[in-house]
Amino acid sequence: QDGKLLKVAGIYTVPVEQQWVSRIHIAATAAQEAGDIEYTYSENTANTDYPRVMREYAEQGYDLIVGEIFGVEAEAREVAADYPDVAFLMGSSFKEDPAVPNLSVFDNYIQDASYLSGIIAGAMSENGKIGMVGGFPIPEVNRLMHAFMAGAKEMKPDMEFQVSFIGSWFDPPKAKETAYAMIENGADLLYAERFGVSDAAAEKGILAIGNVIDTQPDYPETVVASAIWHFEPTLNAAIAKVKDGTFTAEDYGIYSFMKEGGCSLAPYGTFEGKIPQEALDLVAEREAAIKSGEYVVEINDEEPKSS
Amino acid sequence: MTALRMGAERGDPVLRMQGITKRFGSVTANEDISFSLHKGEVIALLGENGAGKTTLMNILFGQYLADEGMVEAFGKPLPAGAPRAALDAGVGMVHQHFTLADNLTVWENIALGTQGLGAFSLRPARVKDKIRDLSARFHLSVDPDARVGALTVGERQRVEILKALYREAKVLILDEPTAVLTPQETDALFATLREAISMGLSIVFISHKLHEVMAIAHRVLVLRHGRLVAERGIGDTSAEELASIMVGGEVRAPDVPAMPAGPALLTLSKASAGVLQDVNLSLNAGQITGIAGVSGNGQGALSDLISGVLSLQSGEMQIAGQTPAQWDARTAIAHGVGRIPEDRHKTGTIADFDLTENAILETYQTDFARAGWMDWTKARRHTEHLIQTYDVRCPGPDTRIRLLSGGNMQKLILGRVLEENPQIIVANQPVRGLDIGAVNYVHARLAAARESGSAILLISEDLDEIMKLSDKIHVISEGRLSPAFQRGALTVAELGKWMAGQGFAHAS
Amino acid sequence: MRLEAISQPSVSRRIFPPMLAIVASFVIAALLAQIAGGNPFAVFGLIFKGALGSQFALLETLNRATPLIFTGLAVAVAFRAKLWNIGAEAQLYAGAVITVVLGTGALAWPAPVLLPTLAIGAALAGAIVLLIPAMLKTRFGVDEVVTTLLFNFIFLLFVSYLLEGPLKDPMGMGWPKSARLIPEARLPRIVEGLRLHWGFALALICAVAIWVIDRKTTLGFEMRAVGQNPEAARFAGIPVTKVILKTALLSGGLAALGGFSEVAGLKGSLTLDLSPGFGYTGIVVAMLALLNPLGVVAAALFVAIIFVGADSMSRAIGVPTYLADIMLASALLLMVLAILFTKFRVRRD
Amino acid sequence: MELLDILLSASFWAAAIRIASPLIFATIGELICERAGVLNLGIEGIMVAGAFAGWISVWAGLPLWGGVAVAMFVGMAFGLLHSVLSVPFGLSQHVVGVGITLLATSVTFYTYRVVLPEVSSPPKIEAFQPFEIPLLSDIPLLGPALFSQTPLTYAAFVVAALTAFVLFRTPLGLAVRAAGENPSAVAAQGLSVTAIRMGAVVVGSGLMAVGGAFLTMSAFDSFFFDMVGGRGWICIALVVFGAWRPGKALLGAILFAAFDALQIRVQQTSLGTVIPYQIFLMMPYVLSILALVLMSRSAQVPAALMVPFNKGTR
Ligand SMILES: Nc1ncnc2c1ncn2[C@@H]1O[C@H](COP(=O)(O)OP(=O)(O)OP(=O)(O)O)[C@@H](O)[C@H]1O
Ligand SMILES: Nc1ncnc2c1ncn2[C@@H]1O[C@H](COP(=O)(O)OP(=O)(O)OP(=O)(O)O)[C@@H](O)[C@H]1O
Ligand SMILES: [Mg+2]
Ligand SMILES: [Mg+2]
Repeated sequence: QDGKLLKVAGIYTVPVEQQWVSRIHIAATAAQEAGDIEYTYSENTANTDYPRVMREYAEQGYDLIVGEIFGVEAEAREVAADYPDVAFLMGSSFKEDPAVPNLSVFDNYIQDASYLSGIIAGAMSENGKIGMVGGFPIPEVNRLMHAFMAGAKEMKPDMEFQVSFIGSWFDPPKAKETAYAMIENGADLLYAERFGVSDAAAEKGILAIGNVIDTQPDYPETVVASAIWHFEPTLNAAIAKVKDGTFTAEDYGIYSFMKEGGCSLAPYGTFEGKIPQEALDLVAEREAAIKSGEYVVEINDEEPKSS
Repeated sequence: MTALRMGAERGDPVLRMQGITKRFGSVTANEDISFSLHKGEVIALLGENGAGKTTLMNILFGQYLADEGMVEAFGKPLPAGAPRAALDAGVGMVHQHFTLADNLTVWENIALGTQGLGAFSLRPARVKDKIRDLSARFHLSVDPDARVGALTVGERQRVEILKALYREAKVLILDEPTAVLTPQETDALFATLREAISMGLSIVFISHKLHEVMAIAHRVLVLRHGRLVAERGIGDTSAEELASIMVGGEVRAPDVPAMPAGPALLTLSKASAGVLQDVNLSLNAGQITGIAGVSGNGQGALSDLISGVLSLQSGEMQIAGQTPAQWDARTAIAHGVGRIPEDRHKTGTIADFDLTENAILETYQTDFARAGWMDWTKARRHTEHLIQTYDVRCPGPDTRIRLLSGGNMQKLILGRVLEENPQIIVANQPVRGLDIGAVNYVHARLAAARESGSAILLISEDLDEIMKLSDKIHVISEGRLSPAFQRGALTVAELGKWMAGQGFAHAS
Repeated sequence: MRLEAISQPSVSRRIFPPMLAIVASFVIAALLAQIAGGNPFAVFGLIFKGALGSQFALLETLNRATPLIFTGLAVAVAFRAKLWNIGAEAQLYAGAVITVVLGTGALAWPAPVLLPTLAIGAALAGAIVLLIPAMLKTRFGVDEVVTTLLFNFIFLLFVSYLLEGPLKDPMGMGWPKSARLIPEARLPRIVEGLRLHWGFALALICAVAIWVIDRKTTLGFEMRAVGQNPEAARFAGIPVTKVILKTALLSGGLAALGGFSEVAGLKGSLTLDLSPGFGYTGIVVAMLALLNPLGVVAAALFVAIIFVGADSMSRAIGVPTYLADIMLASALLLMVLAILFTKFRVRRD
Repeated sequence: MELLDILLSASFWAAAIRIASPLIFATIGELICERAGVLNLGIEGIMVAGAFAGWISVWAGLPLWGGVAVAMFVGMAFGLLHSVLSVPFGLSQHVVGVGITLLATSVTFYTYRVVLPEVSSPPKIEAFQPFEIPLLSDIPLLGPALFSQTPLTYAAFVVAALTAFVLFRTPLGLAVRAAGENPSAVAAQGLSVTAIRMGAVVVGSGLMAVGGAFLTMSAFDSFFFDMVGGRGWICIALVVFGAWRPGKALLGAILFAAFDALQIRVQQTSLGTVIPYQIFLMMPYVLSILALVLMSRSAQVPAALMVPFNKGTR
């Protein structure tokens, strides 16, 4: 679409502060700043309104619509079918459907990075007790928790895990309370799936591992490592395909894999030199193996339980 | 009484209303009314229901804003529409409908608004001391720590008066204070008022009971349709004259001669329910059975029991010789029991329903519906018929009943009951708060129902009413019922003894 | 200050205040749009266009209004009888739950049999959910404002449990959502290709039915009597407790039909975010309608138009879409005030 | 950890008090409104507005207590709007309340997005820190639970005590209670029902907003959408639970919070692996209803709650 900027719209069911969505938002904003696209978005859109908003953007002539259709899978596909000229790139737990060639799916498959962050956690936990606080046990959360747990067990096979879900995406005070309770119960390292967990760790002087976003700058003494998601490969691939007219139904999940640069372990930063070499070695070894395809981190979407 | 009369000295008026006019939409409630009140004087305000008495007093007290005219207290004009200013000027008002908070204590109700809102303490001890002091001085015995909700009507009245006295009111306005009082309580109230007058207070007194007016007032003002139509010194008039001025024509109380007993339509034997204990009662066709007694002695339970809203704990009730299998409001109505409840506002009617809906409240299912569908045309026709037959003055059957005066509300209830040709009628305080015209009308209707063979239970605290209408009389006291006395068998004094519970002592 | 009823409000008196309320809420929206850097003058036209400007927009608006009619009716019915049902949200979910329990294959019946069964089942479930607080009220005197409110939380957690447990779609990739309804359990669309479905028609039918019940049946008479004055109603022989319980059944059933309509008409499956607060908005809709069942339809449309229009407008001029909620809230508050002024005037005393 | 161990640990009670603090502010605020006869369903939205206002003003440079004051002021502004509509105009308290919640929430979110358009994680402030009261905090069990909290928690207790004092010991409190019992009684004693009710709603709303601010300035140190998460509705239940008495309401809030703290801990015991987590989350609500059933008979509802007062109509 020669010379004209690609028009991209984001539709999110939560505010853009939410970790998962923030990665999409940041990637799109960056693409806009780089001059690749023109970007606008609607946040906190209820699922009831979601298909309508999709249609509105489609009617307004947007070329690519990005978002999350976990709660409106079927309706979203209907909308896409009605607007065959618009490309839809949607977070979804389902696979692409050849019958709707203009809708592709993605999710944050960052289990690779989570697994590596688990290895570090396993090395840094002294007493072998790790606490994990999640929002809801949905697949993308479960998956990362399992990968993390698998990583931690690499270092301490009899590692104990405490798992809690707070029933909310946005209740930092509650997440913090839950984290406190885990610390009381002996955890010396926390997996910070939600905002609020690292705060409790920081206050009580224990360690935490970040998830999806890099939170070390906010908690330099606390967050050892973070498994971060990079939405850029996913978005850039889609933009390129829309531009050259090859956009078709695909699963973009792999663009979140470490191989594709879709996820990474954040730099150790303040913890440089404080992590046991043994763990660093294993991380380096596994990272290489993952990238080369020799090692595949297991994807397990079941709800994790305390051990 | 003469001593009291002498208390009325002339001099500068303590209170003056000048040219008061008040309109509510198209209704002129008060038109160019002027009068003044002097120190130690009692003025009675008379008038039919809806004549404008309460409105006038609400203007005086600052709760309504007059369209024209002004109010002066102790020579200074009162700012319009400010109860606070009226209170500060020494005007106290006991409203027709009490203004007490049931869940607060007596002393809290009295202290409310008397202290600066910035104060750090209510000083309960001081408040209570002052209340006890006033209670003693004015014969207004009441426990300052009691919760108002637990008090009898008479006690609440005392609290209302104490509220005014506590603020050292110089002028007391009493809007129908006796409508809800027993004769004993009324006597006590009068004693208090005399005490007040002797201390130099002035009083405006509203009542529909002419003998009370004659007993306590120095001067009488009569309102009709919002206008002041007559002013009389008490010595220059009579109850009969006042009644006819009020109504604008001659007033005749119905003559109700005693009748012999027909068959018993309802009997209670050793019935206990609520506070009632071992009550024996027989309601006979063609007779009015009167229940005399101080309120709160079981009248409510007795009428509720027969009305079907209270069930028997022990003993037996028979209707026309049969014991009904179950007993609730619907069954009672089906068995031909007509019920005139004590409180027409709370129990008798639904204020925001129109006349039609209120008229069919008890019979909508049996007479005005088929298979669950309402027949509103029929209901309306029925209501129009009631309005005509029972002389209910109202704009029409679609009027919300809250807009009717008490008398007209009562006529509708009367119609609702009588139109079903009830075998048995329970009339609990049927004329409370009504003007003389309405009182006579209700009495005449009850007498007519008796004539056509109904058995009527008349519950009243007004001994005159009981003695005038009843063929036989029971006295109720602490849930027990005296034996029946034929009309005229007992003197008022003897009745009083029974009411005080004396006869029962050796009866049991 | 005193409010005085106007006995015969003039036509202008009845029209002018509501108009002013709408204009005022547009002005508020325009000012806020300006603050956020949008073009304030585009506001009016864009709201109109977004809510009513095309067939698509119009049908979307009707769609948004549909669940609000159900919850609005549920609240109106209950509030008329002074049963303060704040729990339409829970009852709506109850209806949705039954719809997916029976409609995902458990009953493999043809649509003409299955759909009514689902609707009745849903209504019963909602009725039972409200029956519990109603019985706590009649039996123990527990305040139903609180119990129905708390039930919203409890029931939503229960739904969450169901969606992660017994009702979880085995084909749902682990996401907490129910299986999809079988085609026979779907309410057909009124216009092919657009989302408006027969749930909307059902809502209208319910509104008329409630109006008829209210005006023409003994039950309606009893419910109003109990609501206005339970003591007088009891004295007159109306079985007050029974009537309260019947009211609860009706109210809960209506809200639950909203859940049925959303799932069978719109979503096809149940997720935890089925309702963005329809139960609470239903309260506003009902009160805006002065508890009149037919008024509920108008009020629900009003709410939907403002919301859909303002939502679309805010997107079009590029300001945060929270503006839509602000506009809805201010329009609601101004409108209830305006309705007051069609009937009362302010006097000094 | 065994149940008994949990219940006997100071940290558990410290958590309960911490979780209860925002609830105490907001419950007392609601209680004041209801005592005067106004059901304030705006509570949820006012808490959101307070949470945002307090936090953003500290972020903008105000001292912490300055932020609390701003939050309170914003809450009072919404309270004023509520009271104008619900008191002199006598509009349905249900509509006004739900409307205020919607308005306060959306205005807050809108302002947030206009002020902070480009952040992906909201800025943090230096929040209130726990402050150990000398000597008292050394008492075993009680000390760490009660006396090692942030200043706002202490303030919550002071507010509850002060409210109880004002309501039951001062002429002002008597007037407020009477306005909720029978407004005609207040008017007949020369006081303005309108002024009293409006004042109560304004002050009560201010406290609700402080409850919200607790979340962003004491329980946490930044603001998120939806972080109030239904706490306001809980407070409405707590007022009833507390039978409209500040002391009982305070206990109710602590009890509710204790159940919350308990469910967090029990989720991590062996029970947590067999029982769905939703059951734990339900526990505080279910127990509240049970408690209401048990004590419903004794509760004394303000008789004029939700009844608008209009002079001259009847
Ligand atoms: N608030 C009001 N609004 C409209 N009209 C009113 C109002 N109050 C009184 N009225 C009108 O004023 C007239 C006088 O009423 P008011 O209450 O003063 O009568 P009253 O003499 O006290 O009667 P009663 O003996 O029954 O107490 C009534 O007929 C009524 O039409
Ligand atoms: N708000 C009002 N609007 C219209 N009319 C009113 C209003 N308030 C009172 N009235 C009128 O005032 C008159 C008297 O009212 P009031 O309350 O004094 O009745 P009442 O006859 O004394 O009844 P009761 O003694 O049983 O209370 C009635 O005719 C009634 O229509
Ligand atoms: Mg009067
Ligand atoms: Mg009267």
